[in-house]
Amino acid sequence: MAPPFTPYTFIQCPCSDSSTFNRRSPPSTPTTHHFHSDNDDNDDDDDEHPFDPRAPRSNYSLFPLEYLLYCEDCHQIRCPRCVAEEIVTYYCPSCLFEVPSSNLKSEGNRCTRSCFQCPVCIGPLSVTSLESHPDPNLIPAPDNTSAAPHGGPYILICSHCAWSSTEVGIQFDKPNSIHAQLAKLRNGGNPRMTAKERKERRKDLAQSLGSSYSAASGSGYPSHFADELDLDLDLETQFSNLKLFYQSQLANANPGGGASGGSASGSGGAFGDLGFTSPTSLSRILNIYTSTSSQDKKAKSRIGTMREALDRDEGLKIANLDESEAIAKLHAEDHAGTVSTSQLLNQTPQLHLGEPHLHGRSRFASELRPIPYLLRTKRSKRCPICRHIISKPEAKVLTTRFRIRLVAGSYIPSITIRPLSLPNASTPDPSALRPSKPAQFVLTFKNPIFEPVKITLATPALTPGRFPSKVTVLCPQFDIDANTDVWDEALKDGDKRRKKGESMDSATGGNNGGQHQHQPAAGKIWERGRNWVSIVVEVVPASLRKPMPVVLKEDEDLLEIPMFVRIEWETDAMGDEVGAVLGKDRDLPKLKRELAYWCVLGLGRVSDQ
Amino acid sequence: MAAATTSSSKRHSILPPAQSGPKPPVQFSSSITIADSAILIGTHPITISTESVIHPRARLDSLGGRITIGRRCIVHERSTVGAVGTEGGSRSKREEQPNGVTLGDYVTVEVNASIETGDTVVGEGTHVGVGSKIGGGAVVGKHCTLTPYTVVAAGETIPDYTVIYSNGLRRQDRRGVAELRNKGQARQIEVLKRMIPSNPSKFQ
Amino acid sequence: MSSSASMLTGSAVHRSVANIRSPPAGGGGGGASSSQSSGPSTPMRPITSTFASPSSLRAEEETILIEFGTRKLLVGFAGDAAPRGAIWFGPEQQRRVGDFRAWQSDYHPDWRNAASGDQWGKDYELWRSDVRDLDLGLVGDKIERALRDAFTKYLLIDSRPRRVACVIPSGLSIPLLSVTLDSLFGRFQSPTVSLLSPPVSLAVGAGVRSALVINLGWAETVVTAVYEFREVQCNRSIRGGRMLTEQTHRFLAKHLPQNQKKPETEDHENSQEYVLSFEECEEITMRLAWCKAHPSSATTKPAEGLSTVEEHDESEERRASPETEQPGLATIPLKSTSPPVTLELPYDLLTEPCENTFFDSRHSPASFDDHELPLHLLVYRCLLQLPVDVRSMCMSRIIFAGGCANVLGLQGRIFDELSQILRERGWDPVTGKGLDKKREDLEQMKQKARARLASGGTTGPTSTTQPGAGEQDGVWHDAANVKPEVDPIEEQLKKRGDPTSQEQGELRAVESIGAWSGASIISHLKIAAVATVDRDLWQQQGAAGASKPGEVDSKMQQRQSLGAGGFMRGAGTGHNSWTLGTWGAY
Amino acid sequence: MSRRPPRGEYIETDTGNKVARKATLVGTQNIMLGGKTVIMPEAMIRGDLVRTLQPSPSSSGAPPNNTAVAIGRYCFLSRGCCLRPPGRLYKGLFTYMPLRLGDHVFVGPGSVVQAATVGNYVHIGAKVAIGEFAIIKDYVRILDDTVVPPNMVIPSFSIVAGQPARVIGEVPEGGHEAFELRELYKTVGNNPQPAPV
Repeated sequence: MAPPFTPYTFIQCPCSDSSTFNRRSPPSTPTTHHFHSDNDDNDDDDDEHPFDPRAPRSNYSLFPLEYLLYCEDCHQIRCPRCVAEEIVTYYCPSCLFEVPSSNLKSEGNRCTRSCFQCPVCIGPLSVTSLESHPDPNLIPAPDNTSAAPHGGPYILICSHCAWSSTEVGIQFDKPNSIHAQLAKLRNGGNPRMTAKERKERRKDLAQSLGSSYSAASGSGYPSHFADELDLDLDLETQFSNLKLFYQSQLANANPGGGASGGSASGSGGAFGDLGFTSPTSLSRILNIYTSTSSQDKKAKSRIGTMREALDRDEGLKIANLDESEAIAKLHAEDHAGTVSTSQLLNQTPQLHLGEPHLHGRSRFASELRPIPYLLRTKRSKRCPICRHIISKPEAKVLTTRFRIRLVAGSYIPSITIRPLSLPNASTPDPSALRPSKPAQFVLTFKNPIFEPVKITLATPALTPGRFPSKVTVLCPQFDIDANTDVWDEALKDGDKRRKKGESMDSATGGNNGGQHQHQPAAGKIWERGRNWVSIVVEVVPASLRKPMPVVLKEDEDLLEIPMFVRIEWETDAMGDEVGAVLGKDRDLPKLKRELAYWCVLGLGRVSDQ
Repeated sequence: MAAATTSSSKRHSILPPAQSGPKPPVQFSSSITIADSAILIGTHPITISTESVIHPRARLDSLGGRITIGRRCIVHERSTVGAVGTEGGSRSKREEQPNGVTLGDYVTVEVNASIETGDTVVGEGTHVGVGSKIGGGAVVGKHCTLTPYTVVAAGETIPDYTVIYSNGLRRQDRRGVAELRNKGQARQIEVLKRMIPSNPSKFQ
Repeated sequence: MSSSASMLTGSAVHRSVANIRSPPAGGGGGGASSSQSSGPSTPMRPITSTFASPSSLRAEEETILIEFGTRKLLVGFAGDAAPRGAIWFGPEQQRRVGDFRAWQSDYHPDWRNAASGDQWGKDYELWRSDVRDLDLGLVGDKIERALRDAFTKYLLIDSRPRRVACVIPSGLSIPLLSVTLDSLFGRFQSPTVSLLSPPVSLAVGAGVRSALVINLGWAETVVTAVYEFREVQCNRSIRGGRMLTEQTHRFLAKHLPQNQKKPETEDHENSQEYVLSFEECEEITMRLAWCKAHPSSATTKPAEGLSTVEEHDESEERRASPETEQPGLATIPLKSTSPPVTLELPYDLLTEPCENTFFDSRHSPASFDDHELPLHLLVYRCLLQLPVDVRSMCMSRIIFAGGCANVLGLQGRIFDELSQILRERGWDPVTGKGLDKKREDLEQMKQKARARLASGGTTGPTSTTQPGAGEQDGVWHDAANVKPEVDPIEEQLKKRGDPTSQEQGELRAVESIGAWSGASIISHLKIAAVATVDRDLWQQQGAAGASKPGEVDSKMQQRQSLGAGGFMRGAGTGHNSWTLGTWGAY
Repeated sequence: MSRRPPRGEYIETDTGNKVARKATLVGTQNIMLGGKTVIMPEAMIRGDLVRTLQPSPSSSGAPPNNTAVAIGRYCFLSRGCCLRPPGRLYKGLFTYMPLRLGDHVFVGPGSVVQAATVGNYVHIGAKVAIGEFAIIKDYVRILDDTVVPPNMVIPSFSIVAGQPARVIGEVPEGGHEAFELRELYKTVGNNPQPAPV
């Protein structure tokens, strides 16, 4: 199922386990009634159990190192979930034009130039003249070769799946500002009236028909002209009609005028006592009859302020339940003519605002609309606690520089994993672990910071899950030298052993002679370099078929070790505020720093012999 | 900036020798363009018709049967026409003159594409995308478009004007641009004629 | 007041812009110009301060509207006509960050192993109403990630706190509700969250104050009677989208070549082990499932006294045509089977899943439990349990909503089935004995009704002489006549000389712009929500702090509600009581 | 290669390029290498497909017009990949246009690149097809088996996959260093060094 396996490391952001951000963590064992009990058993669920990388929730709290940032002031890891983001720039990912945020308000979240995606295959669409053909792949349909020789008309075509806007009957007069043109075009090419146009049209119609119009529209008999109007009453128009209607209702509810505060209070009541109703009680209704209690006086007066929409201008639309045409079409078009789920997903409701009867849905390929590119953003990130900026890109769309970029990778050690293959022992495919056959891996910790760090590792003896494998970290505690400049590596190499003697006496054994000859041993470091140390982890994979063969869930054959990493180091008080506060006395005391987190080591897949 | 290799500027390319095989009998139209680094091997005849272009390192293999290439086809580098199929879709083994692969006119076989042998037919104007694979005995219709890395199973039949996209999805090409595409192909061939030093004699 | 004030300052920043665009919400006349000026694809939205400012207060002017469904979230800005984007829940959404395996061409999700028992398709749901085996924390994580995606991808907003309005299923249990609120308050720091119920939003979205909302949802179908913007009655049936998809699977499995030989008694066995992936079944359902027209509707046409039948008669003939003339074959390509196959089935067969799911005509009406009533019975029962005048209002304001409303012909079918029942039984819960006696009474009522009718009372255009219709007319006009005396609202409206709505007593379906859009109007106009929860209160007290709806005294409740209008700051000071509205009642 | 003993598997030029003898370079005079670039065996570059229609004088800044393929520094062309200039009909005539690669561009095995420009720090996976005239900006990661359709524009910091390609994610802040190819450069050649820890 998976390609040749490459070991990996995921880190759990500390923000996720404890309920940070004064978030009452949700009850983990459900009860419909008593809540406090929920919180209790929830807490121990969060804290006391060892971290299980395979628990579904873990997928939400684990990140590769690259995704993590670091707050220098809080000395804490920050993950995408716990940083506070601010948008620096909006731009279109296709034309790479920057979009001012004011346009965003008025024109929405998509590119309003000519950047579209294919509704069929999501590939990019390009504007092509029906006459000249810039690219053999992109030759448009010559269905009207008699068109103007100079350029137009223009169409959108997909260079991947060969979809062309002619398939939904759409052509353009100009090669530019397609978005604006498309807004005025309905599939099939009929003009699509703007809200205003529609309004006026209905007005005259209503006048010409006089009062009978509204009556008819209100009644159950949709008369002929009503039908024809219905065709035009698309979602957007109905929405704006409704909104206007309610606004007017609110307005004459309180003659004070349209002051938002006033209308809010006036209208607030209109729905205000909804809070009292429980769906099943009819008492409310009865109360209306015998208007006794105080709230019903209020209710009367307030509810009185709203009436019901009566005609199309007010947003009332009689549903047309007759879908026989659609059904006939379905039979004609068959599976191929219908829209797939993924295509439907990309057709967001907005695209169909103007399409009557679709009401946001689309079913047939002929109803697909080209998809304007969603805008993209550049965002800066802050520490949620101290509000310091921890990442800030430059605003210009085309520059890739960052003003600030505090990535966790330059503060916490990186962990790389490789299967340990002793020169004599020939392991055919180290990534394939055999059940109950011990395998050894070399973990290399690389220290990015300029102080030496002390690392303490802890792993459960058995991995959690249905198939517990044995895990032994041969050297759970060690120091790593500082990340000094390269050129004095040589000197350091000399005094390294002396310096780290006390805790590393065993490690010396690990270093004399060619490292690859010696066997891994408990308490021994495997290898060490300027700012890195590698140790050995031994695992005994569990058998996937005990007691009996079972259906494996996805990745259950994956051997993942949860590992708790604690890093301790010392910095001098100067240079960061927090330190200055603590160590006021002048003799620059060394400050102890500590960072601890869970991480997950993916070692390999256990073969199901 | 420096030229890739100072010395190789005399030899205008670095072309390591390609593995060779039996030299097949060929029938070339006088107007074809075939790079001398193209690879033609096999025992059955290879026919290339008017104005077709065979790019360097393109591989025509007639071991499985005769290779017929229509007019104004373009066979790009690294592509294989007549590859010996993994699934033995060759239904005409018994015949002494079996058909390996037949390309109609205006067929384009893109880079790294491979068309397996065994009476495989690719219709006129069809575009076989980069890295695509057409199984032996498959019949691809006219003016089809196989997007990159499309796989057509052995023995499968693809109707005319089919577009195979997004890893196997299919739809009809309603642009009706067949002849325009062919025109474009002709233009491209004019240019390639000038660029690719043709050396038919090497194979005759 | 505070919010409207900050709103002014907000728009004062770019006064010029404010003029062309939406006014401070609630402003009466301004709305007109704005709705005109706003282009087709650019619905209007309250003006907000520039994004560039780091001030966290400014961002609140913009209310985010979220509709929670079992399968997806609809997310957008209050005041827009449609949501900005929809986030569907699925297994891919539950992967670790940076896990892109799904995009490798050699990756094939082994749904077979994942889909054991009712796990099939479970990954595609946010929650299940049965919370016993539900990891609520996981639900919270799903919600959070979905919202984060939506905000980044569709709303293009940053993580400054914003006011949020939620459309949340009325029946949602408190644990699920509180998980939702936890995410909104905890992870997104929203100052206030207002809760709206779908039926009311749908009613508002249809421009009516009372309605019978038939929500053909995923987990279940909910029929809710809304009267004067209140949910007064609510019936549920598990016959929804999930069941439909299951039925589709059963149907397809039955027709797979390998299963052809076996006898017809497959249904049990099929429901156990799945031979098709959930995606595929859902896809087929969405693309090809349709619903036959009501069998009798074509024949009984002449006898019908129902006004709305008109639309339907000709529809019947037309609807009948495609099946009768050419029983076309549907080609159904299936990939998740091994090996892939392409089924060719007559279209008529494709109605089978729909039939079994929603109508289940195979069994007698008596044989159903309450939670699994076929839809037409469900709707009928709901109406039956309503008081007469409420019923007469609701039945002529039927709103279809929910994903399954897209199944071609389903709405019409339910409607016809319903009218059929009425034709046969009227509003008589009892069937069989004593019916004749009843008849007479109704007959007399009908006479009276006529009399009043003649005197120019309010009436729908149908007063036919068919006995069948007579029954209903009797009941309805009776209701219609009681009404004016008892309904203060109508009175008041009359006093104000407003035209009152005359539509009642006849089956009629109205089109709603949908729950999300309806809610968008509600919260954009600052009409108060069903309940508004303040962040501090919630985080101090949690759901336990909420009073039962009735216990809140009206004044306090009023101010609470107005929180949505901007008074929350003042009101949200600790010890006063607040409510979760209808949700608290569960 | 004249200067070096013909032993080595690679030709190492004075600008530090390492070109495998088994690589296929057609029309080398039109291929510009920025230096420190690795071309693995069986990689292929079509330098012979030069642009025929010369640009209008207005379009300036282009290196000598006969350049067909320009490659920056520290690029890495894996086995079996193929770079070829994109071609198109322009005003009814067919012409090829130059293909430009920036610095630190990794092209995975078996991939075919016909883009117009590929920026700096771009990782192209294995068996990727990049359609004609695609424009790929800096810091872009293209996963294996991706099909980038012709004319597609991929903005910076995009993670791209699918057939056809779409942006499926953003390169995280901490992911920039991973695009560096200096170390990889050292690990190949006639006397390769082992990868550092």
